[in-house]
Amino acid sequence: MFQGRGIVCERGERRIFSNLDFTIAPGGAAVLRGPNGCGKTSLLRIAATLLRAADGQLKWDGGDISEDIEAHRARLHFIGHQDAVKGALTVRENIALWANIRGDGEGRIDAALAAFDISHLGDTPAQYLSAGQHRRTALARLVASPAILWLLDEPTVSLDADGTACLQRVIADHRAARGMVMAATHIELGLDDAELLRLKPQ
Amino acid sequence: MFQGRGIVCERGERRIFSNLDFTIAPGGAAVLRGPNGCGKTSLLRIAATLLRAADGQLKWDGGDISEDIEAHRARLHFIGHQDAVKGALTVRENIALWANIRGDGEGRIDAALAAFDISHLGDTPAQYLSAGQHRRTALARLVASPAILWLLDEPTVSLDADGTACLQRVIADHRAARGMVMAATHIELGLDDAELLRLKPQ
Amino acid sequence: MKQLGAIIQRDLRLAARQGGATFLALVFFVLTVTLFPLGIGPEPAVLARVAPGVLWVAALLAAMLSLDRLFQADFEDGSLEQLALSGLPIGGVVLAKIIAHWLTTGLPLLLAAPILAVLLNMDDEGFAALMLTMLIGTPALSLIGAIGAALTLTVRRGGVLLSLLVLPLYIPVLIFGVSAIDAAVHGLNAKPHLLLLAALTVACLPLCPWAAAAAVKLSLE
Amino acid sequence: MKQLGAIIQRDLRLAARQGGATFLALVFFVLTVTLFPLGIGPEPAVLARVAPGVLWVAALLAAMLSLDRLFQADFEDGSLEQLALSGLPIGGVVLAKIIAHWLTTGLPLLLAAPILAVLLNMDDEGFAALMLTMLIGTPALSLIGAIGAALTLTVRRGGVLLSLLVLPLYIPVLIFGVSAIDAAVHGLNAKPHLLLLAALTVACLPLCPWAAAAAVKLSLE
Amino acid sequence: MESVTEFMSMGGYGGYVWPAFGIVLFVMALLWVASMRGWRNSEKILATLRNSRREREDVAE
Amino acid sequence: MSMHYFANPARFTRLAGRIQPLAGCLAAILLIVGLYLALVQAPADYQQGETVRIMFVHVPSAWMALFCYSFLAVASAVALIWKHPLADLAAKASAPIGAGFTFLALVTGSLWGKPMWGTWWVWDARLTSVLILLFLYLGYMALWQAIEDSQKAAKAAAVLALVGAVNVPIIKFSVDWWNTLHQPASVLRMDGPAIHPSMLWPLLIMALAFKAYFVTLLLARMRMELNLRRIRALRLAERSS
Ligand code: HEM
Ligand SMILES: Nc1ncnc2c1ncn2[C@@H]1O[C@H](COP(=O)(O)OP(=O)(O)OP(=O)(O)O)[C@@H](O)[C@H]1O
Ligand SMILES: Nc1ncnc2c1ncn2[C@@H]1O[C@H](COP(=O)(O)OP(=O)(O)OP(=O)(O)O)[C@@H](O)[C@H]1O
Ligand SMILES: [Mg+2]
Ligand SMILES: [Mg+2]
Repeated sequence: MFQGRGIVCERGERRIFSNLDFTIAPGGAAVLRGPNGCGKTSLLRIAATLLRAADGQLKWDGGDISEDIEAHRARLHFIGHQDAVKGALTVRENIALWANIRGDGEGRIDAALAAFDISHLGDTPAQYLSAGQHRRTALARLVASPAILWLLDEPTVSLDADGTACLQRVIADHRAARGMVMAATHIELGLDDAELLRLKPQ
Repeated sequence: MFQGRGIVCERGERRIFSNLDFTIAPGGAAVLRGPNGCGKTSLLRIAATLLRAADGQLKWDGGDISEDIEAHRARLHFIGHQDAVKGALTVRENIALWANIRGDGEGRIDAALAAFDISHLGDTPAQYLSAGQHRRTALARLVASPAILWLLDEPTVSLDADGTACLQRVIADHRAARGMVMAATHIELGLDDAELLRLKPQ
Repeated sequence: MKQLGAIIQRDLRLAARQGGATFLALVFFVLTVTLFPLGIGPEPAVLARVAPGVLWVAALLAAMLSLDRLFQADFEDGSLEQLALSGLPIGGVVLAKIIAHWLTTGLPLLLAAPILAVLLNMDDEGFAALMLTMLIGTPALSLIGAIGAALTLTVRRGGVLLSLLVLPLYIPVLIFGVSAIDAAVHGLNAKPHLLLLAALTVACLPLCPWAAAAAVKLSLE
Repeated sequence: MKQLGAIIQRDLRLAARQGGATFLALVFFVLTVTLFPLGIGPEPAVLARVAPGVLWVAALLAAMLSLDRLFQADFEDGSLEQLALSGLPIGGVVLAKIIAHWLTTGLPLLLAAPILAVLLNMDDEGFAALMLTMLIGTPALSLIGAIGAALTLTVRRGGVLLSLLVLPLYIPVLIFGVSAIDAAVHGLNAKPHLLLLAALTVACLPLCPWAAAAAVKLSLE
Repeated sequence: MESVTEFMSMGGYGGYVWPAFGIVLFVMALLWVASMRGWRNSEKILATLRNSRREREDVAE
Repeated sequence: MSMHYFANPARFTRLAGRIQPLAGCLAAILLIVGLYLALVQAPADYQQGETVRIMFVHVPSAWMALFCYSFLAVASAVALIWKHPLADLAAKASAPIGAGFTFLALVTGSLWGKPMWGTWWVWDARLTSVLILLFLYLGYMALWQAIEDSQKAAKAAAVLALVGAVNVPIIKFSVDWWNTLHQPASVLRMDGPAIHPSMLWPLLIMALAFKAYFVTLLLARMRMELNLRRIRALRLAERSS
């Protein structure tokens, strides 16, 4: 169970949102929506401990996350606009790399490629990918190395209908295995039963 | 009238599409659709003369464009994923810059800021913008310096509903003034009467 | 013309905003020169002997290091593409950027050189020649460097490849620059050396922007 | 441990792919050293006199220039963020990257140094000391440099600011390195200088990764 | 035997002459082997690629 | 790709297939004869003693170093101006060979310089310009390697080769100028003693052997590049289908 209590976000000395609460149960999902600049990306970065909240608490199964930040980081995936895909490496190498660094080995690479329908691009250097292929490569990390909490910032950007369907399938599988998802988006993601978090501009 | 005849695109020694024709009349629009990697971005770059077509011809009012590439470039706007917004400059400076370089002066900057509802951000350095605010800044160039042909690569990425509405309004105005638009997208753009160009993967 | 002015102005403004690039290229020059007395010992005679060489080598390195700023940032964020689409001839855009580069690197080096020459104990006779060679030679550094910067655009982190391409091309500037100062220090006539240096710069003026523009066009495809 | 190995391996692979970075840092070192005789003239006695200083200054510059590769690329494309989120302690990640950096820059410099010493006419007595100081000193360059590289992460095009931060910190390495060689060349005992240099490197080993990790954390916020 | 050692010593300059010839032959041989092997390899790969292609589509180009 | 594109390379492959073995055999025979003449037959010089034998590898290497760069520059110009599809390949293929010979000229020159001048290296104009030539070669090859897209790399490398070609004479000239200022002709002159016919013959034969060697390798490397290009095209076509 992943919870936020009274989260306050300030950026550049300006308050973006305050007193935000959320709860994601195992198998649950939260979808962040709101106009541009309302703080969706900021909230995701706070949840990933990449940004410090001005106030409030993050809890995992009731315990305070700030007590063991590294443990929290190890159990999550954060996929944002900068997608850490190296142009000089092939698609497969890019995915394998992160699986190795997270200590999960290369056993699930093929499944990851297949899940996002990019098996045929395995040996293509990432610099030759189209925008959507690039994004699929970034998303394939979700499958290649398991993590219980997924934080996704506009994950469907540049994806075609087929790619969006792949992502929905992957998310559904993840939730079926009691994984949690928190995603920011401007368009429908198809997470019907998700908690909707509407951020309002202050 | 902007026309392509028998356009063939090759990238990295691989054929992406061939024999593509399109015609955009003054006030007209063409929407490119198709799965990831089918060549939408490539076609837009060819239309902007940033990429050389392997074969085929681009025509403007019947004349061959390759005879005066600079004249063609001067009459178009191309807005892609890399949006040439400098983090160190403020939003207003960013827009003014390109208007000056294109020789149009700063007369329309305020209108451009208003058109994308970012007047309040005019003095914010662009590095502090959210993804959607960033994109609006890039799109504001369309209004700040006039060009008859707009080439837009997934222009609504990161925009909220409000931002998408701004863009639709701006495009409608442009077309009403006999401007032309060619846009690649995966989601509805609301260009009802546009020619639909479906690219198929080869 | 007015549009080229807008490009120069833009580059200068960006240089000023981004951590004072002007100030920093200069600082690299100063630091490299001050490392030398530390490396080779403080004896005034030795320092005076090597001063023109050290100054020019440091100037070469400082100019070279600032080159990757010339096009790379604009290439990566799409600005170069937009400049190419602005309807201006690419050669003109390149020349404008070279001018801005010289104003933010060559010019400050020129102004700092005499102070550093004092630090290195250079003979007084050499000062006028030092300033003159710097004035004539640093534009050539920006011009020649632009070719290397444009060629390495599509290379990620091309900084060191850039130095491999550019430093050999800089050698004539170095040699004519140093020999003019040496001639002046030894009471000989520095004029022929200065004329050669000037000829080099003048020859670069039309050739380099043209070659760099060709390379820029390549990288945009 | 295995994961740190994976990071080192990844950095080495990226270095190899991206235009042979190893080869290129080396080339910068070689080029800078060859510029000096062109600048200060070919007299063997003068060259021999300044050889240790020139070699060490060039090594400093070469190491420093390769620093912006250390974190910058990973920072810009989000990889550093992902590394921080991988659950590994950031200090460990930083140390792994420092090791990879030394393998791709310090080590090649070490191997090239004797050949360049021949070109500069250095006295034969100095060779052993040169190799030893390089072996002990270059790791310190990578370690200290990491702090600067981490601190300048959020600065766009921080290359020159980096040199401003790092070069002053490099000065002790330069001084101990050169004085050890000079002592050997003059037939004196080089050991105290070498010990001081070693002490410096050993002191850097725990301190620098820790400081660099703190700076990296800052830049990610 | 004596003439061989004499020949090898090259009037006392054997330490320079032989390395010079040696490195020339070595580098030339290295370049030769690398080039020829690269070329043969490329021929082989091309042949297998073409064969596999022909097998799949009977219509050869 | 159009027929014209492959028509030329196909003819080239056939021609190369015939010339390459001939040149290879010629190189081997000339090299053996040349080595015998150089090491055994040629007399020791009365001034330089046996070290003069180094000349028989040093001078041809130096000649080849210069020749290969001229070849590379001309091929690059042809590629840029007339867009001949083989010129790129020729330029690319000649670079490593030229770099190899430049390296050999430097090493053999040093090995000759130690006994003759008492030092491995002096900053003489000729020596310095050969060293810089080596850097130009390395830069050229590094640029080829660094740009992934081979068509872009070809053009970029051609621009660099031409800029370098303009610069080589300037560098040579400037170094000459520089050196005379600091150091009047006190260093041993390299023009050496007049050449006897007994030395001229082995020298010429070695030079010819090096030329034949160059032709052989050039053809092999060009065919390799051509094959690699086709392989890439086939692989990409396969991947996308
Ligand atoms: C690393 C050191 C050296 C380098 C880089 C070097 C370079 C060259 C070059 C480039 C040439 C061809 C010049 C031309 O054809 O225009 C050449 C020719 C020659 N070198 Fe060297 N050289 C070196 C050392 C020496 C030494 C030590 C000697 C003998 C004492 C020597 C004797 C000669 C001779 C006799 C020729 C032929 C001259 C001629 O054809 O006019 N070289 N060398
Ligand atoms: N620089 C390049 N070199 C080689 N191939 C490339 C390059 N850029 C793109 N490609 C390939 O060209 C094809 C078309 O790419 P393009 O970017 O035009 O697709 P797209 O239709 O815009 O896709 P998306 O919807 O994902 O943005 C892709 O298969 C891609 O792999
Ligand atoms: N580094 C920063 N420094 C200061 N302010 C920032 C910074 N990054 C973002 N902001 C501001 O914080 C606010 C929230 O930004 P955030 O990126 O979280 O918005 P968002 O909800 O993700 O918007 P979008 O839908 O456009 O992606 C914005 O108003 C933005 O201007
Ligand atoms: Mg956002
Ligand atoms: Mg696209």
